[in-house]
Amino acid sequence: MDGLVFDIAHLFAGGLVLVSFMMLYQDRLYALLNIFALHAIVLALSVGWQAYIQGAPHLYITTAIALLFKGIVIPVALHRIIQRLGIHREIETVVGIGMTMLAGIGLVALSMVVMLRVTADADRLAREDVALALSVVLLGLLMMVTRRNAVSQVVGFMSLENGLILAATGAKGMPLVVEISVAFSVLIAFIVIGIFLFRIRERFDTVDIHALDRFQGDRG
Amino acid sequence: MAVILDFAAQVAQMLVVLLLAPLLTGFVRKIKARLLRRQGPPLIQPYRDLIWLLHKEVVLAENASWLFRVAPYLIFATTWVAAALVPTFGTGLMFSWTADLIAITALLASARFFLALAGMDVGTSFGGIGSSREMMIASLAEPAMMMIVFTLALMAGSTQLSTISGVMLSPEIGLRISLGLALLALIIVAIAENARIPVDNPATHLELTMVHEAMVLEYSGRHLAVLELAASLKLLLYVSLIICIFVPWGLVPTGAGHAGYVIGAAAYAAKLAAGGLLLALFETAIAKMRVFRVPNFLGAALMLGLLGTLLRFISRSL
Amino acid sequence: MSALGIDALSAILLIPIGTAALLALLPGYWVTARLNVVATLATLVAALSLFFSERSAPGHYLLVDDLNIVFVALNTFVGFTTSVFSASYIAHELETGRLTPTYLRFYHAMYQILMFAMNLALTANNIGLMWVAIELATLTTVLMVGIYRTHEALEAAWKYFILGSVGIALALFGTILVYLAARPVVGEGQDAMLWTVLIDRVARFDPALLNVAFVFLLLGYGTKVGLVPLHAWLPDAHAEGPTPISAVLSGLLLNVALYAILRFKMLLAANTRAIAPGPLMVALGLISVVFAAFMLYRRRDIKRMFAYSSIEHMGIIAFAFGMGGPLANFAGLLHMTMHSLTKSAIFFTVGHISQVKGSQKMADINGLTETHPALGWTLVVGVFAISGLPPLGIFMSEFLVVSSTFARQPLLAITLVLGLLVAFGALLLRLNGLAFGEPTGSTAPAKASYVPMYAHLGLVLAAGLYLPPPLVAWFQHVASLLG
Amino acid sequence: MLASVSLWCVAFLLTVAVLATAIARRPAATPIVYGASLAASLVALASALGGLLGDPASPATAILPLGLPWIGAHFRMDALAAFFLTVVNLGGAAASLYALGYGRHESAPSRVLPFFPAFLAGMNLVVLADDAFSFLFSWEFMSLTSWALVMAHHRVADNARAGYIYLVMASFGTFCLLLAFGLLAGVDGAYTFAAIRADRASPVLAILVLALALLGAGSKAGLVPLHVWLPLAHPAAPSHVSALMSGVMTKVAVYGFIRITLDLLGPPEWWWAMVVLALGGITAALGVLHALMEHDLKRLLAYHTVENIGIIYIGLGLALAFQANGVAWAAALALTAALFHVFNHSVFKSLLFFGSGAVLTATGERDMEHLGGLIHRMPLTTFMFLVGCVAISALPPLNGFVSEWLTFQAILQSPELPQWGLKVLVPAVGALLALSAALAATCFVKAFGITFLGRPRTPVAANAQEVDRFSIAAMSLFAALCLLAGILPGLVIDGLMPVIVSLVGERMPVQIAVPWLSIVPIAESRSSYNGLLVFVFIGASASLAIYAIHRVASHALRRGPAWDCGSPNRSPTTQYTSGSFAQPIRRVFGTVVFRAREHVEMPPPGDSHSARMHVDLRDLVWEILYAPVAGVVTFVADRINYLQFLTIRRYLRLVFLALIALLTVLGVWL
Repeated sequence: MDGLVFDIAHLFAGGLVLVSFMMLYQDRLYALLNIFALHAIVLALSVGWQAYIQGAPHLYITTAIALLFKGIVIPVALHRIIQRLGIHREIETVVGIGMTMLAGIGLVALSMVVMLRVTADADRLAREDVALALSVVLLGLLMMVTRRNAVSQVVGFMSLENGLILAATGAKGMPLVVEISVAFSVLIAFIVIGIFLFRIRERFDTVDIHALDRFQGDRG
Repeated sequence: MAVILDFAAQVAQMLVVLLLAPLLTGFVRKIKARLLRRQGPPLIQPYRDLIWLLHKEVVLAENASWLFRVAPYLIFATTWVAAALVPTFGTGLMFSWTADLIAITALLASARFFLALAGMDVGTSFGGIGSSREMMIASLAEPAMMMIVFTLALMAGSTQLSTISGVMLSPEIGLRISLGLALLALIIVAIAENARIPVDNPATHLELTMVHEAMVLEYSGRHLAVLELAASLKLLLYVSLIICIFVPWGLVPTGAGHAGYVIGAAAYAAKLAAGGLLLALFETAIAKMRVFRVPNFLGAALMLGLLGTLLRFISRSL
Repeated sequence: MSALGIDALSAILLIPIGTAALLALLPGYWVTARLNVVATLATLVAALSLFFSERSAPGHYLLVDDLNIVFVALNTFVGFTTSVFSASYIAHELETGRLTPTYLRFYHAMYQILMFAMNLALTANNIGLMWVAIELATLTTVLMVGIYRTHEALEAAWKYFILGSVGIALALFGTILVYLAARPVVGEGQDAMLWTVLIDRVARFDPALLNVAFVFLLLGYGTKVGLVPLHAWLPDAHAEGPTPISAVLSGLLLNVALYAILRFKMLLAANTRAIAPGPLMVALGLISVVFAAFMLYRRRDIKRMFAYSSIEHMGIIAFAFGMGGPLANFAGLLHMTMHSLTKSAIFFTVGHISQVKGSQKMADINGLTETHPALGWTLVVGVFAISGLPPLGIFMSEFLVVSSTFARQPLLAITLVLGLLVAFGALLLRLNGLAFGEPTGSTAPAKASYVPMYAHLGLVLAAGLYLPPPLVAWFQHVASLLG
Repeated sequence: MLASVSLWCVAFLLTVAVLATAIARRPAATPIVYGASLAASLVALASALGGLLGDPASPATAILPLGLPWIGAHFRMDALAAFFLTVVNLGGAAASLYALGYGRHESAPSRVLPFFPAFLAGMNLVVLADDAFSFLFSWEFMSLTSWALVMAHHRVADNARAGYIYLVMASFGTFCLLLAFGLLAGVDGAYTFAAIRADRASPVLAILVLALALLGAGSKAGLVPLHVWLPLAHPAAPSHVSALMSGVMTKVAVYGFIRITLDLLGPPEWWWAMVVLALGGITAALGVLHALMEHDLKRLLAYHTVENIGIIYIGLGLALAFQANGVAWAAALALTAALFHVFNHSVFKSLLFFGSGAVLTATGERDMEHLGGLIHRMPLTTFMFLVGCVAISALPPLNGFVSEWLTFQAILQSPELPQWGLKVLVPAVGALLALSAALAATCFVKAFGITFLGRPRTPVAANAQEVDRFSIAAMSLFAALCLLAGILPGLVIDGLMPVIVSLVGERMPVQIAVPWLSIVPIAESRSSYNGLLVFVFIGASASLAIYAIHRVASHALRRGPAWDCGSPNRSPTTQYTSGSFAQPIRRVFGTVVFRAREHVEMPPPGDSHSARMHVDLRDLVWEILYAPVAGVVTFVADRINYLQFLTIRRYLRLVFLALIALLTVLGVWL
């Protein structure tokens, strides 16, 4: 039983890392959104599985949030935004996709080294889970810093957050997980609304491209 | 008894320097003239000049202040006090401990300080030239003098002139390099301080070359007389200083009898004459320097003095 | 008496949240501004009563102990004085039309929610709850920073929001790791996230896991503290938001985040096998001090300059706590208190100055001691206080930090001193222009509320001269807790 | 008891300062504040004299529950403190008296009155402090209040710059002392001086402490190369404050240095003396050369402060050298010389600043090139200033000569020292000392001659009026002190002995017992000096000369135009100026020390414009030490400033990199 439980959890967590890599690889916005939806669904599966094996029914709420909110609502909303704002569909990257992928592999290796060495005492499930979650978090951050496009940066942030949820649910018996996932959802909603409200066409970097020229704080 | 004798010696010394000073000046002038195959003024001409000046009226510049009128007396008084403390014929001066060699140097500096101020009082350009150059010369000559004092003081273990000449008289002092350096430096300083050639020309009134004469340009009558006397006193003082330090033989020690004083006085007169002769010879043989070469000349004195001091610091036997 | 303790504790949370609801509903400036002041005063009274009431046993969610009571008292006090300042400041903003009545209502409600969030973060016994509270505080301040709706304000808010969110995410990961470290020892569930439990049993936690957790927590909460290189949001957020919020940010929110770091540092310090958390804090602190010191030179906006000064001082505080030991910890606590009081006083002054001169650009402000002697001299005193000159309080803390460090780590102390000196040079250079010289700009008399500034600077002055023994004993006790 | 009297005076002064803030704008405030300061200073002076004359074995102490809470504020008035308190309060009393008159002309009394008593209080506290915290607290408080006074006339751009450089340098000094005390106090924070004395520092630490003390106290005292702020800040303040800063505050800095090196640090090493002596010699020479190039009267005086600090440090260096070699009697001589000079300088420098303040009041000018002929308009001020000039030029029979004479005597004892380094250095320093004394005389001939003598160069100088009686009284007081200390130096030396004994454990011979009131540093056969007799002799012979000449000579006196070699020019611009007076010296020294270059612009033939001469002087200390520091700060500030203007993504990258770096460290190293 234990072996199977572990393997399935491992499968989902590993799947999440894989999907993160797929996102890094993507250079088209719509495809990126679709893959993010996939990311959310894999997360939902993983959380659901954890809810099942830990016997923690409240985790199903998190599952539901992941599935509905991140898997459906957010991608759809972002689709709309892309259409409404008419922003580029090509993703501008700072460094080449290949280099990004290499860096990503390095990050995964780093998180494995760090987490597997340090969590020798923890139970195997949590250990692998946390290591993979850290990979997802770091990959999300990597995406944020290598993408110039606002929407793809938001996607990066959300995948980072998915990694956090993975870690939180993997930590067996952790309280407040649901509250935290709700809080994060609020945060993400804010960001998405922000992008929409402030009409961030191209970049995360600035509210308005015209403003970028005019204002850079303390200049002039 | 000894105290009275010392006191008498002190008073005698003060009078002697005062009376001898113009004579020395006259003597040097006479010798210089003779060396140039001129007849020259009589030896007592400086005395006549003084008396003549005393009877002239004072023409004071409209702008002159009280300082201008007080300065001659102050200059004279400080120079006289300094001269009174340098042993001439005897070491047993009653008040020799009042001021040591450093203080004597400083007294002369006071005199110069007021002279330079007096030069600036009327507000003429020549007065300024004189004061400015005089202070430039002094600012090098004084440290040189101080270094000489150091050398001597380190040799004698004292800055008291009477002790120094006493030590110089004693047999254990042989020929020392540092002494030679000090002598050379002292001669340079003395020439500069007394406004002699090659630093300054006491006989000239050529505007751009004069130093001392430029400062006293506005003085006349009795004020000028006092200043002239002070200048003569200063010359005598320096010659006496060189004599009492480097040729102390014949100096009367403390507590000697009357006979000693006679011998001392005679020796002093002889040495003074020799000094005046040498000075005249030197002045005749050499040309006046450009003002801005003077610092090099004095700098040499400073370096010699410093070298002498360093040698004394490093070794007792040099 | 224990009932009172509970009451006081819940009061400092319930009063702000209740008032927030009320303020969101009430219209009009006069009533709301005063209600805001009264509510913060009531919160302050409740917080002070914590000192005198017997403490109840820590609950699952809330906790009052020697450490956080200092922070709570400071928090509510500055919250109160800022609300007084805010009343006169906002009145002016309404007059000039920078704020509309709708936004005013929003502003007041948010102010109380911020107070609630900060008090909650400070009194939370649960590390998860604390995280939620700090996130809430971040969100409210983001909204307040952007309240002027100018491009600059929105961009500053946006920057703050994004960087803050990433920081918050990192902190959450660290929190999860702490839970993971605690779970094998404490067991599953609530207990593994309670301070009171954690600190008791931390000695048996997996040290390696704690190390990784601390890295995340330091970077996560460090973002909120404004430690370099995580500081980027701080200057703009201070410069573009309403000045009362700048005062609260610098004076309080940074402290709250620092409090979180301190708590985790205590955990690590209590586990002998974990890495010493000190060197990390010292390094970040020193980098912050030196970096901020140099950044001060090229500042043109008066509020942004003092924001950088906050980074510098947070660096000093982090440095002091990182050095550890009774003297440095004492100094750190003292410095934190003094910095809160001084920096908020400076922002009060600066707020009035920029209102009266109609500009935040330092080039537009000259000769204040001539045109507005009260404001000008208050600014002078404030800058001297923040630069650590006697007779003001920061002198003592800097004295203790530097002198106690030099005997242990000379190079660190020298670096710190150089940073302080460079920073002082910059502040004084600007002060020369601001307070002295030929006056420029408006000479209209300022309608300022001087009481908050004078109260703060008076306290700072008093602390520089004389620290009352009970306070000292308290600080020393807390310093010893911090290890 | 005495300590508490002094502390009460300090408390009173602080109260006056607070009150002054409230009443500063009223006309009555000036007499009230300065009157109160005068009273407090006098009481404190009496208390300090009591401490100096009292039992040295049981110094007065007091502990207040202020400052560092677990230590409290310790205060103690031992002999050293009592001596410096005397200097401080004497200067304070005279400055207050002077300001009773001078302060009436102040244009911004509200910027002076509150800070003046606070400044006095700060200086008193530094000297009284007996623990590191109180010491530094008061030290920095003193800097701060004096800074405020420097900024009194802040609209003058130069003053603002002066204030800036001053306070930054002061902070630098305080930090250095802070580090020094950090070392002395150790990890446990034993900050009381008693604890520091009990726990002697190890040799390695002692080196660091000495270096830091030199930097810290030296920057306040104006030791080259830390002097740059001094000639800017001292003249910028109102003149009575300039007098206090130059005459007294620099002495407080000297006190700090003595306290650390001779009291707290334990037995000195011989090579410390090398450093101190070399710095002292360079300071003395460079200070006076700078002064010679100056034509701003107050700045000239400020540069002379630098010079005199050099002389004091030479004395201190000699004392350290002798002390390190166990020649305690010679150390006593050297230290006496230094402390005597401390006293003298405080007196005559205050006097000179008072005089320059009087000139400023009368004419509104500090630039000597715009003055001249004041001797006719302000005879009393002129006379007092002349006394100060003679005193500072180290001419007998005034006090400046005595302390320099003692320093020379101490130098002459140094062949006793065994170390070769000292053997070579001491004569060189002696030469520098002699050189600076001679140059000082030159400089004051210039200062006095250009300012007071000659013909007025501007209408303001021609129409100057003598100043009020308070100013005259303060100046007369110090002029009298210059004379008294000059002719009765034995009394001062004997008064200093408790201090000397407490620091080096040996004393100079009792001077009061020497016949005729001479002073005899070691033995009469070696050296002696009698200021009284010199004074009497000069007076007597001058009177004699005047008497004799009036008996025999013509009394006729006629006023006429100046002779000037027959070509008098009535224009006052034909007079020598400050610049032309200094030209020979500039030629001799300036080409090396200041890289002085003269450029003459001759108009082409036929052009009727006048020729112009420019002199370029460069301050090499500034260019070599300070400009690069400022350059580095500017460079770094410019370079890292781009970090303010990054995009959010780049900021995130910083966060990301920090995270990766820390994780890598954890993963790889731990």
